[in-house]
Amino acid sequence: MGTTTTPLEHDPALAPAAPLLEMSGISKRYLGVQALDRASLRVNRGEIHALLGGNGAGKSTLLNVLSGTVKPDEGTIELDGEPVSVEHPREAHRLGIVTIHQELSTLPDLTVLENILLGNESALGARGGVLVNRRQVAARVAPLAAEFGITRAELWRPVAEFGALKKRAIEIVKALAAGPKILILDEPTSGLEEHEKTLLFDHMRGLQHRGVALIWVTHHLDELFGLADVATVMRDGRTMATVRVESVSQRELVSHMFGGEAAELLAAPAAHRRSGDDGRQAGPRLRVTNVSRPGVLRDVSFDLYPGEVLGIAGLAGAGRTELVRVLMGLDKASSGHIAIDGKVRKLNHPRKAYRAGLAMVPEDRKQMAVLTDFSVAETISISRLRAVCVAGLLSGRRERTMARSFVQQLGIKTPSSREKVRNLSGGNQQKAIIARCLNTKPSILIFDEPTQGIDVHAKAEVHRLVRELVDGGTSVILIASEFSELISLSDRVIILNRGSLVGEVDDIGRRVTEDGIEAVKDRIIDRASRASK
Amino acid sequence: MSTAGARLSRVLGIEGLPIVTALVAVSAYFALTVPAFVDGEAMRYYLNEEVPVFIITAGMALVIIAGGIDLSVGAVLGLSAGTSLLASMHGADTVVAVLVGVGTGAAFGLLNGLVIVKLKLNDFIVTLGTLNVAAGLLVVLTDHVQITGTQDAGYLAIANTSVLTVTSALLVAGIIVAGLQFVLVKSAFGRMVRAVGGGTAPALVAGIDAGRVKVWAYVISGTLAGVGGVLLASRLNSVQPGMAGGYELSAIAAAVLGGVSLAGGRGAIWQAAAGCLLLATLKQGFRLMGVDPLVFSIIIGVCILVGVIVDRSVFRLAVSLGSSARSQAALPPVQEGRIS
Amino acid sequence: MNRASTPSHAAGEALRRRVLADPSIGILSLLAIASIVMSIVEPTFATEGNVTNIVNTMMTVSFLAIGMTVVLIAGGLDLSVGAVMGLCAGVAANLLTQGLSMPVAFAGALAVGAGIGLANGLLITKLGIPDFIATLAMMGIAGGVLLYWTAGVPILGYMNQTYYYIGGLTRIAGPITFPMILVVVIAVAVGLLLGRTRFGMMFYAVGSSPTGALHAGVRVDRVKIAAYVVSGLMAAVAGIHIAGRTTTVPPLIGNGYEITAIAAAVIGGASLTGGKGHVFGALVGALTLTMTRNIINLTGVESSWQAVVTGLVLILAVAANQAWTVLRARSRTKALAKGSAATSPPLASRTSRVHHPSPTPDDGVGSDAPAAERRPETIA
Amino acid sequence: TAGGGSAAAGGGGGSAGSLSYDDAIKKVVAGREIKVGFTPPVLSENFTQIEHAAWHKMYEYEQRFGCRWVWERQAPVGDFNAVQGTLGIVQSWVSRKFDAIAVCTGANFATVQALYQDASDKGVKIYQFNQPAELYPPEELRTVTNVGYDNRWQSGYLAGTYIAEKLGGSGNILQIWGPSGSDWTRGRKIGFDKALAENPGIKVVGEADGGYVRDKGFAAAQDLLTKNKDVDAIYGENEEMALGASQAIDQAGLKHWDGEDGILTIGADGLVSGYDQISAGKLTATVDIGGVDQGQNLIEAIFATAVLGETVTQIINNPTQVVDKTNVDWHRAYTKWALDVPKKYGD
Ligand SMILES: Nc1ncnc2c1ncn2[C@@H]1O[C@H](COP(=O)(O)OP(=O)(O)OP(=O)(O)O)[C@@H](O)[C@H]1O
Ligand SMILES: Nc1ncnc2c1ncn2[C@@H]1O[C@H](COP(=O)(O)OP(=O)(O)OP(=O)(O)O)[C@@H](O)[C@H]1O
Ligand SMILES: [Mg+2]
Ligand SMILES: [Mg+2]
Repeated sequence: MGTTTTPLEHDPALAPAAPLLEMSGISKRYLGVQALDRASLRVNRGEIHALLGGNGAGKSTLLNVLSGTVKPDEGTIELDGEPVSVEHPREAHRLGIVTIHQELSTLPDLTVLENILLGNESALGARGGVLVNRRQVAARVAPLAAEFGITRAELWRPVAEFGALKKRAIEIVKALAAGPKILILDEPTSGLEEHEKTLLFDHMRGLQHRGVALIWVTHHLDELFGLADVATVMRDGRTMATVRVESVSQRELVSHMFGGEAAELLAAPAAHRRSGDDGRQAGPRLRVTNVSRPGVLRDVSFDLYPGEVLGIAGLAGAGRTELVRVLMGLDKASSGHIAIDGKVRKLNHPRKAYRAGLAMVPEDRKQMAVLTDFSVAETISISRLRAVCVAGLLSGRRERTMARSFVQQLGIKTPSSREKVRNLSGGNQQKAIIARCLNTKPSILIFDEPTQGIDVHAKAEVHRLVRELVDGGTSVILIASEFSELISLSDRVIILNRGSLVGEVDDIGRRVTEDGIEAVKDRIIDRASRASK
Repeated sequence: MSTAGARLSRVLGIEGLPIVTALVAVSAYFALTVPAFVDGEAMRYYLNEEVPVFIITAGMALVIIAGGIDLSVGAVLGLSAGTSLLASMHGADTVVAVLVGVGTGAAFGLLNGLVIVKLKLNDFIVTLGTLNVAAGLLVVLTDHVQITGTQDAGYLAIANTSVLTVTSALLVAGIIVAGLQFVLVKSAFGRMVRAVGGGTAPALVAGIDAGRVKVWAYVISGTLAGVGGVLLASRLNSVQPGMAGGYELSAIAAAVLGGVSLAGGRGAIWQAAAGCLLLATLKQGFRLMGVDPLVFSIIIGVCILVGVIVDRSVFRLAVSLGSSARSQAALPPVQEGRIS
Repeated sequence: MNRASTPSHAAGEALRRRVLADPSIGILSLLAIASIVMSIVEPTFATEGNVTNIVNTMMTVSFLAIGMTVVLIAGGLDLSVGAVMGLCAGVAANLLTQGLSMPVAFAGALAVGAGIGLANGLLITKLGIPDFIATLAMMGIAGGVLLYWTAGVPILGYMNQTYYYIGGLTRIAGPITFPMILVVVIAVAVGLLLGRTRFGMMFYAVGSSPTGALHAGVRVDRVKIAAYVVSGLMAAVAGIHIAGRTTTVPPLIGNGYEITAIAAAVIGGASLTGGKGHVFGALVGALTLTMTRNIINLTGVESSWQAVVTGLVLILAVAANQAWTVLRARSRTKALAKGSAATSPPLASRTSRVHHPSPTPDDGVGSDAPAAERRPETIA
Repeated sequence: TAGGGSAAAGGGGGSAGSLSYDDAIKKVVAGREIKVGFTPPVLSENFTQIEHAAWHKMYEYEQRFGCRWVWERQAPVGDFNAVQGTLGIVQSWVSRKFDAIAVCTGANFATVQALYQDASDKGVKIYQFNQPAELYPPEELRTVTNVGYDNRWQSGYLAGTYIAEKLGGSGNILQIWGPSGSDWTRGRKIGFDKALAENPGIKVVGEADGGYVRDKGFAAAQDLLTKNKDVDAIYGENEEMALGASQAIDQAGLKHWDGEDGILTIGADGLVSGYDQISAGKLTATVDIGGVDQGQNLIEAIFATAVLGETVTQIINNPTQVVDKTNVDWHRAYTKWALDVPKKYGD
């Protein structure tokens, strides 16, 4: 084991004379947080270099230094052996460093084409005159865009009209169109669908063959194998190790990332699954009957029982998010009704949904979940302010005590409960949002892509949490684009296809043990992707 | 990083410190250089004069923190003064006259809130519209002429009673600022205001009735404009068309100077009030120094700029002291403060 | 389907969509209706004389609104335009009275406008002062400088034959005046800049999402500064024009014009949250405000009620834009609902859904950006 | 015709001046300093003329009697609505123990009287100038004196009768008012309406809000002229708006009043810029509200009361006159003389 943890510098095979990129001694401090502590990174030409680490390890910060959006306190960057300074993203572009950022950074009011064009003018040959010939550019971009499901007509539409997934695809197309020397992908697959992921990976390989270096941040360790050549692991702002992927196991990577025994870290509770009809005699906790919403949902009906994890499967755009938005009262159903514990409820506002015992961890964290300028404690308490009131007045002490217990319980990494949530790393933000929902003591908790962007450790914790919750009698609705995750957590899965309910797979636990996970997965994918009549 | 540096950084990072420091420094400067500045009566007078702006600044700060803007407050204040005084002149009971004025303000606040929230119209333009409506109604109500003279001594006493060396109007203003600040930090409503101001979407997802919170913020702002109007009418015992026009800009400037972010979600009522006090103090100080009014607005403009620049530099300093080697502001790379 | 994928069709479609998606269509239809009603009720309304009056009167606001629109698109706000207009009018007039030639005098005014715009931009981007405060302070400073400089006395005696043309008081041919030509030239130039150039795209990018623009390598600060410079220049143009129109420059000449300019820009579809707006809208906004006043005067609304009517028109104007956006979105949702029921391929149905960047339940919250742009189906 | 029985004014009346008289006054003055605050409601040409006229008198007294003037001018900054600013300005001068404060304000009557009362209780003398004091019961005035003119008869009525007279008692007129509904407007309207009542042949066919500024007055007049083809005269409540109306006449290709025919335009203020337009035939007439006399009489009144301890009448009205082509030259010359000051005060 000792050999695999040996840092790059000691492995002659990994240290050719002149790496393409060498970052060394990079430090960056924020108020109260040492985000980077003399971190280093060394990347060769034509290499897919994975950058790994727990949430808040400093991956994004390090890459932001490279892409010119964050100025380091100290440290040097060398490209082709020449020291460079990247003061502005523009310079990064000029040096051929292109980034797909972790947080979506599309420009909503610009068209898809303009988004792709902006900053890529020379690569797309639009430099000619002052006036941009958009049609020419469109013709040039279209084939690549089409690969990622963007039609020609869509190139002319403002990005604001599209969902998160498409925005991600736009960013990928934009980056690929730039013809980069170094491509940085900071969790590019979050929210992507299986086949789009595959497509992206193919492109990554293609770029690699053309000698482009790729730096790739991911929390899906299983994706690394067969794709990445080298992995650098970060922890607490420091570079812990650089290893060859082929000579390392997931388990070892995890222990680099978190220090300690991977087995312990990832120990999932024995999955106690419900099978058949336990708990059903009490009747459904939630009954959704013929819910429709024009253009989005058609006659969706299903039940949710106490202590059950109900997975909703579907391809992107199948209407999963829309369905839970209707449940939460964020959108209005045009027909149908929703009953909770046998009583029909008019859930026309999230406030009512919360009152009825629902809570939701939304899909788009930045847009829909993180409250600007709210501290961790304030975020956790906001949905249930009554609990932190003394004589009708908010009590900061009570609030922080409560917050601290959640911080501990969920392992939220934050300097204090007074820290602003937006300063936390993505995964820790997600945990804070989950804590906010848990704090309302919901009887039905909806997770829309709950493990998006969170590290393996946290993911294991979220999974554990879900199990604990259902064991405690809470019902969970789970949306996860990753079908293996969905299957491993759900007791039952319903399948949406273009707004209609097209199938249900119950008693997943039994089926998985009997037929194997792949078979179940195939069955669900088949239903989910079949074109409806 | 030295702990002393860290401590200093923490102190410098305290919210509201810059505005208080500025207020203290400016007051001290005037107190030392302009003898008339410390004259109790002069001070009472200028503070009293500032009461209406002071009150609407509090409401304005609340609306801005809730992510809105209310341009109508000045005109609504004037109109409320008019309705209230007219009611009193026509023999309405003191309480009724007060209620008429405050009610006028509340009604406009409700109108603003409902139109903005229910019809989803742009807040800036809607309140600009109601500004014109209120100002126009005051002209109609007064028929172009200054109205004056209620016989109700009780009504006149509202703003002019002396309570422990300060006037009742000032006292009311102080109570309003303190009360609203208390509401902002200690009540669930206040917390929701901050949440909604930070962003409607996450607030909704967190189960907050963002629409209602916003409507209430406008209602409070309108109501306070009504209160300000009654106090003004009671103090002056007369109302004229065009009264209180332009107060809204002073209120916004004061709020922003006090650190309330126009992007919403951030700031405090007391800081906005301190901003208001700072502007008033500058005005009074320069007035007492006999500064040529022609350069007056130039000086005030420069003071505002210098104030904000110093504020930012202090913040930067705080950040850099907290950082290890090279100073590096944690300010976002791009200013995103905009009118929301 | 096949046709939809030919580029020229796509571009044509894009144009059609853009035009239809434009909220100022809403207010334009309202103006059209008002014009028809007015020409029936008040025969003098539709006369050539009245129409030229309206057009000539809207020029000052048009110049300012174009500049304001650029600033709003870039996510800023400029409260100083009125005062800067006054100051530049003063500079131009004063330099002329000093005996300088017109090009020199106008260059002086433009330099002052651009300089103040530059100062605004630097204060906002480099020193991080909120735009509202920086430009409010600049409004006080520019207004104060003119007042101090003139000591309250209007500047006179600078008019000459050419200036009568520039002020639009002497016509060039038929009803055409120089400012009309100038406004068209500027509108086309700025329109092209915004809509067709890389640089113009950056304004929208910066206003749309400063972080996103930064990531795309845009030098956000410079773009913002450029926007304020454009606004300062337009204020100077407005100042040069108004000095010619009023033939004297009283020191308070620019008072209140900033709000008018913002109102015009917003009525024309610009958003105070940035990223939206266009020059054509600015002109529509200026026309709306000017026509309102004209109609008030022609119909003889009692002067006491004029402010009330103006206020209601403002609200009506944004409501009309909003209604247009909502109607359009609704019709699109309906079409989509039908489409998905029919035999559209999975990909098409997936991508053509209307997505909502923010949730707004039925009692939702309005905000700066016309909310219907985000959530079309909620106004019931 | 300078306002009532001031000894100093009387003394000044004799052009030679009696040396012994001046010496006697000098003894009283004893080189003392007189602190005067001067606050107009807004900075404008009109008030600049008044202020400059005051400086003439101050300079004269300085030379003759050896008094030293400390002059401070402050005005509420902003538009016509910033009237409440006056209160703070006056109060600050009261705290600084000025000898005399000269006020013209749009702030409301009752409030300023309370303030004046407070000032005089503290020994600070208050004078109003250019203020429509005629609209209020004289016993409620808390000033030493009011130097001005009667807006009703000396402005509104004059303008109205001038129009009626020139039009031969019948014709259609337009009115362009300011938005404020200030006391000046009120007073002028009373007088103008009286003139209309006396001349039933004059019909008001349109009125609009011209915002007291030229471009808005211009646009308003244009609109009104579009609608009403048959207009004989336009009344602008202030001169700027009347000048805007005159431009609208040019734009509409209509004819200015030539003594018999065309559209008559009349404003009120008496500004040099207006006189120039009268000479040029663009503006028919204006009411000279006697700004120069007001400025001089103000100083006379201050000197007589604050220095010599005399009393003056409560209302000192100055002569006003409708100025048209026939008499514009001497009015302009008089005003220009006032503007050309021998010494500036207050810098
Ligand atoms: N602007 C900021 N202000 C304050 N702290 C910050 C800021 N940006 C990042 N941090 C802190 O720096 C640390 C590193 O964050 P970074 O985003 O680089 O983590 P990461 O490795 O990308 O995590 P994740 O996997 O969750 O994306 C975290 O503790 C985070 O809270
Ligand atoms: N910025 C956003 N704000 C609000 N809602 C969004 C945003 N982006 C996407 N959504 C919503 O989230 C979903 C994201 O759409 P996407 O195309 O990524 O499909 P998905 O979420 O994978 O599919 P499904 O609709 O089945 O959940 C959309 O349904 C859309 O309504
Ligand atoms: Mg990250
Ligand atoms: Mg989804």
